[in-house]
Amino acid sequence: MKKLFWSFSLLATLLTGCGKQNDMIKVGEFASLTGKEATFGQSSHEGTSLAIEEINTAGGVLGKKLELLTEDTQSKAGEPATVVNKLISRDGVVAVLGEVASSRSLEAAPICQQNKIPMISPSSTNPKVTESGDYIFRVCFIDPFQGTVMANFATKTLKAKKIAVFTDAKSDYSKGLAKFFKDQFTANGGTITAELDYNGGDKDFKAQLTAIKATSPDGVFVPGYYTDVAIICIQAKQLGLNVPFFGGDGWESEKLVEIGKEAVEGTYFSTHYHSDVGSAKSKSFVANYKKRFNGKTPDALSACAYDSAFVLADAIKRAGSTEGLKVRDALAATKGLEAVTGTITINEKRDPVKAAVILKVENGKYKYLETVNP
Amino acid sequence: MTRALLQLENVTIRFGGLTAVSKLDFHLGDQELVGLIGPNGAGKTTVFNLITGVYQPTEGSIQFRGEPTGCLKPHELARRGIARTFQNIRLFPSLTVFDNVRAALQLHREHGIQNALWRGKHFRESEKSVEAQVMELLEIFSLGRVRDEDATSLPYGDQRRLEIVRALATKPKLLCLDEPAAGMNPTEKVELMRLIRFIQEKFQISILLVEHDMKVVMGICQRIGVLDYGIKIAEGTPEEIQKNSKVIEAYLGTEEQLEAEC
Amino acid sequence: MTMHSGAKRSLLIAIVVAVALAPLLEWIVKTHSGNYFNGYYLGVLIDIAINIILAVSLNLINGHTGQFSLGHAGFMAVGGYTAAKLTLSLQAAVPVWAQPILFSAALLLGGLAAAVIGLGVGAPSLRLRGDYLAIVTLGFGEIIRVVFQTTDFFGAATGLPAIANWTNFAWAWSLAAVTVFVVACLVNSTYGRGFIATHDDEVAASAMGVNPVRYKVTAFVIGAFFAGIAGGLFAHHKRFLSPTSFDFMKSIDIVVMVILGGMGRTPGVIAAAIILTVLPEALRTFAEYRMIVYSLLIIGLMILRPQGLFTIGKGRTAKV
Amino acid sequence: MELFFQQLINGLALGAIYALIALGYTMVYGVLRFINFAHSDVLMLGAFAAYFLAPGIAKVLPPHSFASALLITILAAAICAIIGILIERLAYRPLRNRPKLTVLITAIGVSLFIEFTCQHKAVFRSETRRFPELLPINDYHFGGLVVNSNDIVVLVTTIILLAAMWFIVQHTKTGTAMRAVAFNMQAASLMGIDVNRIVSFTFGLGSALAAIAGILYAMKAPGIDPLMGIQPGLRAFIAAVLGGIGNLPGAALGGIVLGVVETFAGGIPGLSNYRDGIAFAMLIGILIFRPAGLLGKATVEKV
Repeated sequence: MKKLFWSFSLLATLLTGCGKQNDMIKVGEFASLTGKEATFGQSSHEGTSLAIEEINTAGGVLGKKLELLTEDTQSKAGEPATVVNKLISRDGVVAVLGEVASSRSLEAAPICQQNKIPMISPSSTNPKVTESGDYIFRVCFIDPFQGTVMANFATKTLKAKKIAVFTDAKSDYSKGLAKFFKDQFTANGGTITAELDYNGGDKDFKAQLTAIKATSPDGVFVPGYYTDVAIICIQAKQLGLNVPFFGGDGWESEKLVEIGKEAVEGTYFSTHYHSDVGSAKSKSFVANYKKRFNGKTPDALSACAYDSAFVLADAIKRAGSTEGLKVRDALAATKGLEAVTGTITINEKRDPVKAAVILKVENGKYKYLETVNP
Repeated sequence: MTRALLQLENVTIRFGGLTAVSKLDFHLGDQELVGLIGPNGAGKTTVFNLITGVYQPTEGSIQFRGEPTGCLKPHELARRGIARTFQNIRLFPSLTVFDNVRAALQLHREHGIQNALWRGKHFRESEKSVEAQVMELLEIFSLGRVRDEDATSLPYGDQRRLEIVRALATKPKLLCLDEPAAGMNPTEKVELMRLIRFIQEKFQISILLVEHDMKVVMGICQRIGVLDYGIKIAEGTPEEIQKNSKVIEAYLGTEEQLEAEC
Repeated sequence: MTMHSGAKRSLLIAIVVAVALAPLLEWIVKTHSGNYFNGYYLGVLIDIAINIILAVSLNLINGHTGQFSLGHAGFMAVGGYTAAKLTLSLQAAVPVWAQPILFSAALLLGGLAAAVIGLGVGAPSLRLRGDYLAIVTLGFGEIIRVVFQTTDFFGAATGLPAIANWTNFAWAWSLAAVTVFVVACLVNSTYGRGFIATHDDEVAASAMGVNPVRYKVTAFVIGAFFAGIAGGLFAHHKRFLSPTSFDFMKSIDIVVMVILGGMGRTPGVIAAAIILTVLPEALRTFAEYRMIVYSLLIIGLMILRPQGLFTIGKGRTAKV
Repeated sequence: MELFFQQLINGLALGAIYALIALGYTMVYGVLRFINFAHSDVLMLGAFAAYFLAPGIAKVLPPHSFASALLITILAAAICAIIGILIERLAYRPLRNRPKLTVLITAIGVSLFIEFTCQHKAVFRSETRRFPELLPINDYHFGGLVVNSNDIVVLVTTIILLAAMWFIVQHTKTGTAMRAVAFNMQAASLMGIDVNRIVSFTFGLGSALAAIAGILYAMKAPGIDPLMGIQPGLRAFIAAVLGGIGNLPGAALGGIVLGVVETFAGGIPGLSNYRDGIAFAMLIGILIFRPAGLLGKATVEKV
């Protein structure tokens, strides 16, 4: 037991001294800044930081500036619980923003709920996330909606009867999207010819693609992230699998065409917005983001993260307070807010009601095809 | 012939193409002190490893106390009463002198995990008796004063003795000593011979001595077997062996030890 | 030798202190939060206890018995998922007063499930040594993770959310004390010398009547049991389980604790578990440099102090 | 039947890369008896070296030409050889006579260090980058079967390098010295062999192999990131153990077997999501029946 007291005092000396109050409103953010999914976490973090900077330049909220405290989850489970606990109980943040991966949002959610601190997930699409409690919100659409959108797209626009589904077994996002896609597509009278899995980060997909090719589908649905999708499309072309590939918002990044080049030409994906048809807000976001981050084009994750901070600031303004319950109520009452990824209205399940757009890759650019309203 | 304590019949072992021991017949009676000699590479240590269960014979059988050792593992043979030392001393380096001996005593303790965890009266008593037995053994061999030293920090001679003590702690019927005189100076060897005789009398056990050093073997063994290239070339009393022409032949060629020392 | 009854007494004292301290700490967190002690620190204290259980139990396998397991996270996963699944399905049916009973049953069942898997993993250790054993245990750990990742019953890739937060200071530290007690008592007995004899020299141990097979399997089973318990505590502390919690890196983290503490030295391993839990927390401010510093630390320590950071007592032979 | 042969081709192409990486693991293990966990990160560094070299070389030699690809590969291999030698010199040599476990943990530390340093925003960042096309890519169709030019390059390179390694180890003076060091380091040094030089050479060679493997891997899947080495590294390590670690033909065999089995398993719905586990399950299965691997010789401990 001596060890215990020792560690206790060690902890106290190492980590105390952060109780001072100032006239900033502290907002917590947790993201995978390092580790396997660092690239997603960093995109997301850039979006959040840009939003916070813009809000502060515009005078902040309630006469105070926002202070963003970001914690790294290292792309590891087990970390979100610790860092969110830290943000809330040690740093005293008024709200928490995060995370990309649904599994990590699910880990943080009960802690926010228990402490009555509102949490907004920028891009966790699993329906379970906001089911964790009435303090948990999100600003992206959810898997059932996007899955349905893409299934209808396959049936109506692609006129596909037989589709193969290729999922990332490691990703709950991919699994979730695949499930809702299959449900809707079979309901539309289509057949799923093959269901194969890969593990995010794999570099060889030829085994599965060969098996998919053998079932001669009309198209292949790949609900994964662009890092894997680009390689999948390249290897599919090499194998002579020349049917349309399509997926979800995980595809949206300039990296998709940068890596995939001609192999991703003629692919389709659904996402949150397109600056061509978006509001003034979307256009200025893209411009400001490029200015702020050395000409980098924002991806879907940055845009959603930007909106999460924006929705929060709006709610705090309307609440007129940073008190958890009031902010929560204001968040729940969010209606018709013009954001980057569309007009956001929060429904009773604390999910946003907003449209999805479907884009096509053409000449190395994303071309707007259609908007699907919920 | 009365039933022997240890009986090897027609024992052969091959490693790949190499026949290390061939058709060996050998036996050991109760409380007998027998030596096994031979030039380098004659297969002495292999015989040892066969007896103690490290190797299984390719052909033939080994019986200990009338039971075939079959495919018994070394620890099962230890439980039945065969203990050994090693040519290159193999003490437990991370244990103290005391614990080296204690580890060997665990096979006669019937308390297992439950007792070690519950730490009840029975456990305390049993641990106390273990301690007493260990100390008694250590004192006999005058190692009591170094009980808390690291076993491998002892001087060489003491390590040899400790290894014998550890083997005795398993309460064997048969003690096999693998070249105990290796690396000892003449005074130490004389001391060792006294010790081996003492052990045999005090503990009333049989001892099988594999040795390179003629003087030691001739000095204490009642009977000697001679191996050369895995074949037993002679067996008999020290006097008989000394005169055996085959033995002289086997040893000449390699070294002049026989004449020089005897 | 004469302190055996003392061991049991220290265990009791440790448990009483842990149980008594728990409400006090929770009271401080509730009323004085944010000042000098808060929920985050309490959480880290619980993390420490869980890591102590993991490190001390792995030390029985890797340190005392000299096997080389790289799959401890796998056992932890089995325990965690088993316990969480049990409480998730029964917590609604159980009245509040019976929750501790359900929790202890869940932890125990998790431990037992892990022990059964430990038996399976321990079996190859009879034939394999060193690097080969390391890679096989690593493989088992990964297979266990893949199975959880693909089984819908266990939440597959999404994981198991909404687990009750029943792990508190009292549970975590009492069980850490129990683990230390069990491992120390086991090793520091005449029976337990067999673990170390197996570690030091399997051939000699066998010649002295020590059955290396039994000791190795026993070490694996007991080590896995406590890793399973730690998994159950982890599940009810983080309140969420996902297969990625138990990847190869988690096993490595535990191995580093054991080596840093000095193989087979229980006090050192405990100290290492504490430091390696607190240090990354203290380094959070330098998020982007944190893992770089951590890796340099490992390399530096291995070069400068390969026997482990701590040489308190004489480890393996230390009396309880 | 067509499916079967196509999968066989896919499997061989994948297995050849595993084999190449496994060669590096096995060489270092053969000489030093420890697993160099950082091998997979040297592989990544090799790919990044080629990535940064390619634009420069393009100014000298025509891009997509065999000569430029060869030059880039040789330069990247040389850079990685130096890095490998430095790693050994700085991190492993001080531990030469320490327990293997200590060295293993150090190797893990080195691996983490490289990974996290490279992920840092001042170095390579964590994002995925497009790997340039070093050679023109063609698909050759044989009936319904498709063979990619990259796959042929990989197979040919692996065979050449395996033969070269075999020649170096068996028929050169340095190779003899390597075998002597592997057999008994102390005795070798008493025989006048400069052990440090031989170990450095081994690490250099192993790292150069890793770099070449990294480049081939990046050609196959042209998205490179600082963590790209982990997965093929682990698989290749399994392949090396599978074939009998320390044994050069064993590593090649292990790589091919693993690649083929994994590919066939990956093509079966319902089994494809277990792909990560299959390699290990196979390894465990084989080690239980052949504890020293497919081609490894069982060593009997002398009593």
